[in-house]
Amino acid sequence: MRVILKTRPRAKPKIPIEAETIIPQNFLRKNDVRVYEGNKERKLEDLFYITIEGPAVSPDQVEVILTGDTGVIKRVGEYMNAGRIIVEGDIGMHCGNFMSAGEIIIRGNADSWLGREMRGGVIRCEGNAAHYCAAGYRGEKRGMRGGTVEVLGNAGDFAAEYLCGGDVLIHGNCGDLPAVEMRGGTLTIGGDCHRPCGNMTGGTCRIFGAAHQFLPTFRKNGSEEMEYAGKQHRMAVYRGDVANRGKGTVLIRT
Amino acid sequence: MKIEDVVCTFCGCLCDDLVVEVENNRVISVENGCTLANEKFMGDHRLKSPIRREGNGWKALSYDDAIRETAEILLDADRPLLYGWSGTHGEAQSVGVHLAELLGAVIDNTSTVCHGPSIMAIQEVGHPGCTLGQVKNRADVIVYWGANPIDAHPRHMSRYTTYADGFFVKEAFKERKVIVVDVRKTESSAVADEFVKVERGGDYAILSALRAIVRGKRDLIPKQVAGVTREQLFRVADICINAKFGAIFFGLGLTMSPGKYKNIRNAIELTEELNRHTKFTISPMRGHWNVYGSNEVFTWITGYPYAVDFARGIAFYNPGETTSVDILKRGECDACLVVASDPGAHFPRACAEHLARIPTVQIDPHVNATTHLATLQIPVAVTGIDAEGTAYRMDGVPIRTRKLFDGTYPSDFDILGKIYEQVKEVKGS
Amino acid sequence: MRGILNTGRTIRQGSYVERKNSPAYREEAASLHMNQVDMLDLELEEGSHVRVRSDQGAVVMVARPADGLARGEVFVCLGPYANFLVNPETHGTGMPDFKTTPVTIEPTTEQVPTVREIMERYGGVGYED
Amino acid sequence: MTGLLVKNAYVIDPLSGVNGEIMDIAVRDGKIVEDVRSGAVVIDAGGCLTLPGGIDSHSHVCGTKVNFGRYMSPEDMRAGRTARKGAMHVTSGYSVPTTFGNSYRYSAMGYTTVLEGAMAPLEARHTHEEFTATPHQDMLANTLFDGNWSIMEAVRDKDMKRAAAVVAWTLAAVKGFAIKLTNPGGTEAWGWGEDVHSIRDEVPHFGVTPAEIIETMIQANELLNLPHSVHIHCNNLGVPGNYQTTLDTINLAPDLNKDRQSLYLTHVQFHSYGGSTWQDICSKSEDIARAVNARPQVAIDMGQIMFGRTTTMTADGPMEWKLYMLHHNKWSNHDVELETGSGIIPVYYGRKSLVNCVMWAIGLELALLTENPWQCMLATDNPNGAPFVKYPEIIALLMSRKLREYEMKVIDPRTEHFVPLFAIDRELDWYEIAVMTRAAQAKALGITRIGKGHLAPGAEADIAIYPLKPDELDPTVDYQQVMAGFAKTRYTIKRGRVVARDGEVIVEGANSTIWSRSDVPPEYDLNQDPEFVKKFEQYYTVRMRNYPVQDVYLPRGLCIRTEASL
Repeated sequence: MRVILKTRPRAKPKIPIEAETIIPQNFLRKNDVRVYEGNKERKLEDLFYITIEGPAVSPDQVEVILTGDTGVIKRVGEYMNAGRIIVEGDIGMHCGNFMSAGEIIIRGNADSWLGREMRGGVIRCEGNAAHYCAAGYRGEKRGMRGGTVEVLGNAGDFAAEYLCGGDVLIHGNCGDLPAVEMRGGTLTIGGDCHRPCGNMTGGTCRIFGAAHQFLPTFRKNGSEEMEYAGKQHRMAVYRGDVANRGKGTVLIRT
Repeated sequence: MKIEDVVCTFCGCLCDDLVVEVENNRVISVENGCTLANEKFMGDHRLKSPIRREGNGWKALSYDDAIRETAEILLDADRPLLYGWSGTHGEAQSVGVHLAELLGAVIDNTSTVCHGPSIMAIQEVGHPGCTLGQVKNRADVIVYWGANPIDAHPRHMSRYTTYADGFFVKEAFKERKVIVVDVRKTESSAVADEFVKVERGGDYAILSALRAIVRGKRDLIPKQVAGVTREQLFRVADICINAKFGAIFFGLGLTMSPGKYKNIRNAIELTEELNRHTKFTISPMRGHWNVYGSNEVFTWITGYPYAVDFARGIAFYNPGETTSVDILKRGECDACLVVASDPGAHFPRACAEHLARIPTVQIDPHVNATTHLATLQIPVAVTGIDAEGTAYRMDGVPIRTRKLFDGTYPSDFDILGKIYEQVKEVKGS
Repeated sequence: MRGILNTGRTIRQGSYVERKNSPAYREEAASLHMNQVDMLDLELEEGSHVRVRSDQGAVVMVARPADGLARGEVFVCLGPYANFLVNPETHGTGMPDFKTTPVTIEPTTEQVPTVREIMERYGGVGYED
Repeated sequence: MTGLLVKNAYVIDPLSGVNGEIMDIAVRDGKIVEDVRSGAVVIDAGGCLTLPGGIDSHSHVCGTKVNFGRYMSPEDMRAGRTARKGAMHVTSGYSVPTTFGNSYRYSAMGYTTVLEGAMAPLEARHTHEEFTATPHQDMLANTLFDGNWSIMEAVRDKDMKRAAAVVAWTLAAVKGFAIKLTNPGGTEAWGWGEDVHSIRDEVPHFGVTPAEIIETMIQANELLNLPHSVHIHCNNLGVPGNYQTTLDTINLAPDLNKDRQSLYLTHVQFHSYGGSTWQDICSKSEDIARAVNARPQVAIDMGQIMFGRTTTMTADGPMEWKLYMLHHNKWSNHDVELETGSGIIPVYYGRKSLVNCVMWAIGLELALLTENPWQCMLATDNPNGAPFVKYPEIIALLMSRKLREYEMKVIDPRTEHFVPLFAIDRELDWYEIAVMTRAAQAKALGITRIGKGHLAPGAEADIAIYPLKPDELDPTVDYQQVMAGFAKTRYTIKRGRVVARDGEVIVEGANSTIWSRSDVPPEYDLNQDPEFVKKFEQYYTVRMRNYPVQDVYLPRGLCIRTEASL
């Protein structure tokens, strides 16, 4: 089944739409899917032109396609556990939060908290991701725990904060403090970043660009060869953050 | 008439030992107060009546009309923002939160541009703190980090730290060591035994280095970290480790610098590390006299200290998303109620511009920057002068502010209560 | 000249905070504290007017020498003049970079706007009490 | 007000000697009366279990540290979020819910009175503010004296009457209900990062021991004729081998009061550990229960833990630090000048943790081994052992050996070697549960005199009607129904008004705050004591005049006034 959701024009286009209900399983049956526009609850058809093509008997056969002015739609794919969502343009905050399986493809940019506390599945963002890409919830000790987030462009600050498991791959640059509080999993940064891996206690972070203002609390621990984007790179290996228990590994291209 | 033990409603110190003389519904003298307190109590620049913007001018209107119009504006909005709250009493804040839940609004207080990052850090690692008297009576080491109390909290040093004699510290000035960490020299750094001048944006690295030193990893520390020599870092660490009772106070120098709450988190984790060696506490230097109260009230009603979004009926919290600066910057909100604060002066330009674009109602005793941006302003009594109510000091100690005379202005509580009733009438129970 | 703008509280700003439309408040809030060598470089004297520009726009302030500021560092107390220049980006934390705004500073003969005039520039309507 | 008539109620009212009679209960003007005129609103209880409103004699729901638990835990707020609905405000939170969340959930379970276990006097105003926002329960505040400098000085001077005067002044000033000692002496030591490790350790600088503080306070309490006894959280909470400290403490208690215990020991589960390390920790519930059984002058509450996540919060600052060293999650601490301390950390009690399994067993054992249910109250030290919403599950565990066996199969199998629970067959009956959840609390707190905890004419009409028919149910087998039934009343009636139905609160609340005031002779009035005033102004950071909680904070204050025997 293919569900195509095209945004309708809105009187106040900057008011965010809270759309945690946009997940494949909700379209399996003719559910009364509702979203919030600001503090008003709306029927999905009030905000979208909806086209449904073909049948499905399980959520993994459902593909949801979002087009139009989708950049302020929040929580698409939250708690998703099967199927696929394709966003033709940009997507709002919290896309793919807590998702445990399935696939989200974003052709444009993703706003902050992409894949927050994700458990499994795949998110691929072809543009840039804003802050807290693949990060945690406020106050929660564990961020992303499994699955894969891949960003072809850049990511903002606090990428992979509290990363605990799974793989995060940012092909472009990251902002300030990527992998801060990281505990497990792997983060790969194709480009540059600032102050990576503060307070890291576990996991592996690989940086193939420049690591600006690298913190003084990492211990150099040899070097190794590593492949990225079809090329071999010489990587300096560090262990830290010794301000904390220091069990993480950071590899930075030399 | 002289009134003793008056509570000062300026900064988070909430000094409660002022002696104020009142004559004909005016304060005519203030004893024991700092400059800020004197200005606050002696100030007499109130907006006279509610005003409404009409075209390119302003017209006075009645309280009843102003209240009705405010209720209408809020009811019309799809994403109202209720901002401010730190300059009023807890009872009014409480009505504000209930108003927000009724409206499905976002409610946020001034922590958002003050110690919001401290709260975020506390939510990650907790907060080893204490009341200020604990510091006064026990502390032999004081650290001010990114804080300039002489300008922002003028009596902090004399009431609670540097110059405050206590039970176990009989001659504070002699027995206490004071360390100041800042990116620039200030009046406060001038009185320090040890001034640590940090490069801009270097606090996080310094804090990490200090944590590593306290953990016994001195060998790893390079000659210089963010402009501070290794020797000085070792010296500071040793002073802290050898303290009997140490107290860190930090200010906006940490909360507003790059990394924001991660700086505070690092400072808290340093404090926690020091507790493995001795007794250490850490406390934010809260700015507004009742900003901590707004955090407390918000928390017991909604579960969150600030930046609470009721759009979906339930309470949702996520600084960076539900915080005022972000909401205004993105142009999300379509109406704003400002209570007891001045975002026109204290928010970045782009945010203030959005306030001018939407219906903005301000409830405030004074003409301030936001007045010019607003569509409506309702003047109220000043808590601590002609209104009373609960305030929470920067360390969480609740103190009841006094009403010094019966003025003619209604209180924030009165006005908000009436707005709440009108909104409730429309919304059903 | 390029500089980094830091903001913070001052006791004078605090004193006049409830009289934001007063000349005294304007004097404090529109004071750009600078390193003295930087002032010499720009041929500024105490009280000279400067145009301070960031990615958000430009506002005129009054230069004042300050001890304790390194070259390239400037300080303005928190308020509408500083905030004219501050970028609203919060990095997902709710808190703008109030302490690290890159600015350029040049001498000018233009007048320092009042708080009211700044708010009018934002789209407001000035209120005279 | 027209009356209310509850018909066909299966009533258990232990304080009135009623055990399972089908009867009608008449209510007028918020009180139980002999009968009401026709025209009264009639509720047909249909033979359902009807009890006096539940009373929690030890819970942490309001005040500085509770709110800090909320403040620091946005992750806890994600659970239990409900939108505004009817008379109900928005709620958030699971282990530390918002005040309204606590109030609605207690009300759904039929609880109408709750005692906040720890209020620091300096921050009392905060507790009272939250009491007002917990509108469906009458609230009482245990007031902390464990590290009170004036008390310790009086103890050092062996001046019991001065200690009583300090208590009287403080309770009156802060509108507190009873004396709470949390790790007496230990919270002062924690001001220096230290602790006391037995009741005979000396408190740094003050030259007194916890035992001396406890003994003096028990005597002072009776000199003031306060309704409740001293309420103690013993030293060494959570430390393997601490049962000896607890026994030593129990041994300090004289029998001074004919109406109630002379010492109330709270969350005794946390104080009943044998062994010497976390590896060999074992249950000493039998020793503790034996001591309790032999001494009618003490009463305890269980401090049951239940598996899952929760937040621990206590005035016992040093204990929280120790716990933090084990859990490494987040840690808050808040010392209060001249008075006490506090700490908060989130925890997770797991069935895979042997230590946690032993703790779980101990709580149940205490309830099952204490012969007299009036001496052992059901509580989790909410939220320390578990959020109070777990009470129905605990009731079911106490009533059904079958349910316990089921649980014992899924916990760490080694548990059996460390606890006696597996050999205990006792199953509590409805009457005993009614005692342990309201009647014993009313008696222990000394609030039967104001009509709490019973349904005799003249009593407050606080009534809980549960969808449970004792005649048709076998709680030893039908434990699921027991759990479901105690989780949601059919009706919760507070002061004669139906406040909750089938788990939903339907009206705005209007609770009372119950506090104690003991009138002392003028020579014991500390307001007139120059030395007390001088020290106050010197060492506190608030002025003495700004310290007392004003009447405005208790819009419906209910004062129990006594005459001190000084």
